[in-house]
Amino acid sequence: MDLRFAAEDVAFRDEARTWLTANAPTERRPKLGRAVRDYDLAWQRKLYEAGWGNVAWPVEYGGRDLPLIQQLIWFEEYARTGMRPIDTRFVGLAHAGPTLMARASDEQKSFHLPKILKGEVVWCQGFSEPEAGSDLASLRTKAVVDGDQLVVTGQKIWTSFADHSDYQELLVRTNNDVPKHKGITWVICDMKSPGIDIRPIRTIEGGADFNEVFYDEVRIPLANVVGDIDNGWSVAMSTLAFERGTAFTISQVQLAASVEELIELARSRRSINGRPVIDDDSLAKRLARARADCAALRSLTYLGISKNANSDQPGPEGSMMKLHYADLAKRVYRLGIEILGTRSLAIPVDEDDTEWIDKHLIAYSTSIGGGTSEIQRNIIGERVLGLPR
Amino acid sequence: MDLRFAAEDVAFRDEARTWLTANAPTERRPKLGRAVRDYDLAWQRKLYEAGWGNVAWPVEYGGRDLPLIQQLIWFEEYARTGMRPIDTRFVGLAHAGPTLMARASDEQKSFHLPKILKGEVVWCQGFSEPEAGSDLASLRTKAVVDGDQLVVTGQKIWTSFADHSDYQELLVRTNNDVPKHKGITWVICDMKSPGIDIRPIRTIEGGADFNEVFYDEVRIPLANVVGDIDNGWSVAMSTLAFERGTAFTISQVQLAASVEELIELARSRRSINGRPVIDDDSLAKRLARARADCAALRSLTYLGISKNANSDQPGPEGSMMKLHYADLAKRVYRLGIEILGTRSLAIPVDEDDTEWIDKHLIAYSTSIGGGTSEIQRNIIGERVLGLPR
Amino acid sequence: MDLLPTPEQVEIIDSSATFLADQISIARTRELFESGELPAVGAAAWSAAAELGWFALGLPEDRNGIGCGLADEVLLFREIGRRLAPGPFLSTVLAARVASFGGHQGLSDEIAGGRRVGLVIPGSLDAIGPDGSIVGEVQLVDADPDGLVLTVTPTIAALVAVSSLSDVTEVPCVDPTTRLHRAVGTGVGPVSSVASEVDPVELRGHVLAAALLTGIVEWSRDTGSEHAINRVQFDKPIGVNQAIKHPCADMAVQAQLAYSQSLFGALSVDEGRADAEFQALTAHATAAAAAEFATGATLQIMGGMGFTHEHDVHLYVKRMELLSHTFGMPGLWLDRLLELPEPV
Amino acid sequence: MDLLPTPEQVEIIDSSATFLADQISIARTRELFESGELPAVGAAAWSAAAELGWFALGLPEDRNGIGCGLADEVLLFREIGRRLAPGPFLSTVLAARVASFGGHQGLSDEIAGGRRVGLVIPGSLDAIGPDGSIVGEVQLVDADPDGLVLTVTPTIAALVAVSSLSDVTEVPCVDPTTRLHRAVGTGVGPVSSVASEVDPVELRGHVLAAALLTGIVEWSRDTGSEHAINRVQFDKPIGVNQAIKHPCADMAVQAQLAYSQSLFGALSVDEGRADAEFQALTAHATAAAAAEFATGATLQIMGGMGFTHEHDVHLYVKRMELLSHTFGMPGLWLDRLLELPEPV
Repeated sequence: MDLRFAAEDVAFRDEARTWLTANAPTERRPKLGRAVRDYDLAWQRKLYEAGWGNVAWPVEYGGRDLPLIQQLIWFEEYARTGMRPIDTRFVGLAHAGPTLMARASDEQKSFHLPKILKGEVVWCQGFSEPEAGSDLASLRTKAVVDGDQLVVTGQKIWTSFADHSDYQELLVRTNNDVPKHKGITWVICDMKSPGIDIRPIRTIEGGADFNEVFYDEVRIPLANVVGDIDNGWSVAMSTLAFERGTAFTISQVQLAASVEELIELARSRRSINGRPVIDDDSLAKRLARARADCAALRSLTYLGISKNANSDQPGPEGSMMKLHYADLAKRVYRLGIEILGTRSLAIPVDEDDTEWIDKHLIAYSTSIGGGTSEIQRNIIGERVLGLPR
Repeated sequence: MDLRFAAEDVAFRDEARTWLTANAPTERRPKLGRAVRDYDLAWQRKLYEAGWGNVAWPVEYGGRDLPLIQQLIWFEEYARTGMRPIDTRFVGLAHAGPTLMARASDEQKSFHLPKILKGEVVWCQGFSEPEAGSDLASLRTKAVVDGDQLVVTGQKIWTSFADHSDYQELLVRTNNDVPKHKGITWVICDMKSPGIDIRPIRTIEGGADFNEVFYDEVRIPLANVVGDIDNGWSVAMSTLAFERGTAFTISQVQLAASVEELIELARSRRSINGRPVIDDDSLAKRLARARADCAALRSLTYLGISKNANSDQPGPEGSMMKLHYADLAKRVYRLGIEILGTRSLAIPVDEDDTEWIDKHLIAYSTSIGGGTSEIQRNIIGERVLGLPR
Repeated sequence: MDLLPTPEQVEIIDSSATFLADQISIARTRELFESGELPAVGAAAWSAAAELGWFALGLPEDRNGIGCGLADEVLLFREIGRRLAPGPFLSTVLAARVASFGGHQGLSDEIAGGRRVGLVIPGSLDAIGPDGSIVGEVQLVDADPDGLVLTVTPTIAALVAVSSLSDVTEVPCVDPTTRLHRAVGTGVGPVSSVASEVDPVELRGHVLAAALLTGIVEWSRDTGSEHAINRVQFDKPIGVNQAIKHPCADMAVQAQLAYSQSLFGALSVDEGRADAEFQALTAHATAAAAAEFATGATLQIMGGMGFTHEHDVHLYVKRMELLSHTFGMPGLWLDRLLELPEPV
Repeated sequence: MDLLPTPEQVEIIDSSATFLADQISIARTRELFESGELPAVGAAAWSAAAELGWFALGLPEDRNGIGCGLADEVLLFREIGRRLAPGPFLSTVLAARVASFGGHQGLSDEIAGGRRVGLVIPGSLDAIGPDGSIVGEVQLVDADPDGLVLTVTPTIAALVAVSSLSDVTEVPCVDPTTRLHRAVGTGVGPVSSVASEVDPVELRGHVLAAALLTGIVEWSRDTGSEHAINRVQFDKPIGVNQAIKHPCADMAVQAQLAYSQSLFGALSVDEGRADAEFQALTAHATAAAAAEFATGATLQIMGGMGFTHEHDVHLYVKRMELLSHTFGMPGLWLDRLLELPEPV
């Protein structure tokens, strides 16, 4: 056992930090419109050109195939830049890309993977539907084979950055006569196809990253099917092991940084009764607890990485980290509101305060998106502890 | 709407308080042995002779049939004496007695009810079994009709004061060939019958009020069946409406009194760091919250009493009060431990500190006994909100 | 002792619910705030509410009021909270009292007749002077720039002219239905004021804020439960899952606690009980905690929908934040609660 | 960076588990404390543990120790905690260090060879003087009246003779497996002491207490889950209910957090990291919170059985209380945590 990183890992951390310090964008990421895509892709091209396109991807696809521990280091250093953990590049780099690597044909891979890594395209995900949330496999968007094409009709929801995307990893129902997991197909959808209608979803904090996507007889070449027709569920599940939890490090490091900022904020601000906020033991103890919980989450991550470095299958730490993170993030950003006190009622008073309000509102989603906390608890109870379904 | 009590209610409160102040036992209730029964029954005789045997019982059975609001007042005043909410008199007065009133024959009633009210006998309950906890109707203790007797074999558990009891309200399975709720019989068991073996259960705080009761071919006259053979489930359920939540007032008033004592304790004790405990805002705020929660629980009780006074069926406030009480009692007595700090490690240092440790340990049972908090939430979800089973 | 509404009180509940559904629906509120009209309540609806006597409901008849109790106002405000009606109902009702008890019956009549009065949220406790004037940084909720705002402390309540303040700047409020300004007090004396011994305006405010929050808890309970019954996943309504059912049950308990304590607080004030301050603060603290829990629970039960601008739950979340910062903050009330004598 | 146990460490885990099951089973512990023998660990078992080198495991080889790290001790103590072994393992292990680093190698050898040393729980922080002597009211955990006890503060650790104390009185401990005395210090100088710059005894103590608590969390998780799988009500194992399943899942998370942070704390001390104090305090705070939650959750899952003396869960509850009051209390550690610099 050892917390120390090997000499080559320390050197790697220096290299990553040096490069990121010199090259991370200094201007704020735009919030709306085409500028978002342009900003993200410019950043990806810069990363790619310096050899940082995706440190976890195999070398044959242009990545660096770094060992898990160096991936962890990369993401820890990346987190320090303050860049968002998830932007328009995310689905391509961390989900669709790895799925293609695992299951796509050589033609599909050689066409798509370089575009993703070089920052030429944006991908989005088309999995969830209004009636298929936690129960994803009950999806209904229908695809009928017509000649050498699939004709897709239906609706997806919660598609991040659909309006900025070139391609979509799309799950459709191609067979209604078999159990629900067996009639699903995974297909690459060109987002410029006729018949696609994208409607943004405004969210609680005013953002519009999510979209509904409607498909009216959208024609997709059969050549875009990855894996086989009706075998899409297994394709969709094949990316779970990718990165094995390292990318999540960004959110985690940034949450810990937020706690430190909140401690500072509580020291600098006065409460309504005129005392420094930090003098309220009840808030102070909750801040201390949050600090401890962030540290414990990091140790849990390190334990998970240690296990996964010796295993092909990711351990249960993934669900555990997500569950703990969601609970913790909600507690941390609630603290932000309480530290601001009555100032939290005014949104744009100054940029910093606004950020805490936004983060508090966004935190409501941490226990919903990407598998609800209730589902995570089921997974841990059933798969880790062997409890009955 | 009115919080004020009517003139006759105020007069009644004065009467109750005056009598209780003059007559409540001053010596401590013994903890073990026959002395417990003697103490309780002597107290019941005293109550009976002064007309306070049971204020909720109908006049025809020796009670005063007081309206619900005066029952509430009685229990509020009773609580001030510091007497336990539940002692060996409880099952007879508040459960078996009312069941007999509702469902027993005239002979059964005229034999048993006066004995209960006059403090001549102790009753216990024989419902739960090792394999029938939350799922009470799955009970297995078997009773076979043999001539004019039932022959009972099996085991009960969690029978409070079994070793002090004369009679038991006993649920037995008389029919295995029907759905589980339909083959149960409610019968009066003489606890001195041959074949009964009582084994005390020691509990977490060292008490031994609970027992296991084993039945080895115990013979009970068929004349002791209340209601009909196989109809015992409906008999067991018929007492639910009795008192409609007023008796619970004792626990609640005493919990609120505990909070006041803990506030005093926190003011008088010093924390390990030398500061008065109350100076720790985090403990102080939790004490304040507990104070507020006790007040809200009282208002909920008053609302429930107001509703029930106008209805034969008790409202859902019963499950709500029990659920909130359990959560609150655990929080309150945990605070006791935290106020004592490292002194909570030594049990008998002084009598007062020991009391807080005992109360803390006993509080673990509040969310288990009498229907777990999980079951209460199911009841509220399904019966109040109409959620699916 | 009786906490059941009388037939007259049931009538208040029913008629206010009907009026709100007709005149101040959430759909209408959304239209107004999306088009930039704040507070998002139309002038016509406001006047109609005044005509119904909402702003004089609890004023004594000899002060041109309807002479109902604070408990009646609780029943009205619970409906206002449940239906998310925007606008300065709370401060306007209290302001009519301040003007009347402060000796300005004409102003009171004007306010009761439909003149809106905003609420001052002080940045620090010493931003309100002993006479109720504003002497520091404040925020103004739903203030009209040429109108009055209400200051409230435990000892005094007062009406101050917005025109007497400096640096009045409109800023977006976290609750998008609400108008918010920042301003700095100049110490100009109030237009009218009343000491808490004469009329316990602060306690009435806590109780009415508790009533508004109670309505929010009840809406959350009903909305979450309805979704749990209707939403099907894995071939069953999601309400079969205890992870959904049990928070719904907890919301039911919290709603009932918030409601009963709001009534208890109101009646304590109405009847001049010795523990009225304790009961009123407890009502606000109880309802605020219940509303924070219930809005969060319902948002979670709604899943992704709960996180959208389209669903109403975020509006209730944001209103809850506003009402939890009205007349101080929960931590402040808890500090006071602990200092008060044991409730009677 | 690697938090997986090496084969040698797996051997420590396995052999200690086997030894504990054989020699210090809970059944045996119950026999002992029911018959009044406290601490409820037999002399033979204690000597056998000493022979296995448990009390010298983390001592450097040049101090007659085995030369393992604090992380190895964590793995041992986790097993001790999981199996509820009674006796002053924690204070004896630390005492061997204090004696050795304090310049009393002979005493260290004696302690490592099986001489029990109890732990001092001060009634107030100023009950321990700057030199480690006892100057106020204290409680003694598992002290022998003719033996030594360990005092620990953030700056010093010391061994004090019980015979030098006044008013030594045995009192029942909330943990029935543990012997407890009250005593008053007389300021007599310690037999041996070591400053925290020389050896961070307090931090080691926090980490090992965290390891013991981690074992309790893991036992709770496993016991609660097993019951949820086997106990049938309403014709199904109770574990199908999310009200049972989800607390089990939360226990699994808490157990993993407590375990990983105990290791992180241990390695931080072993490697002399700048944030060792932060990581060690965090380990104790994390494990104490996890153990309070997990023992309570399992007691609830067990239902009535969990409330009995017969089932072991109450013994874990009470041990948890003891370990949560060792080296201070969670509130105290949180106060310190906040004052420390940001972790590296």
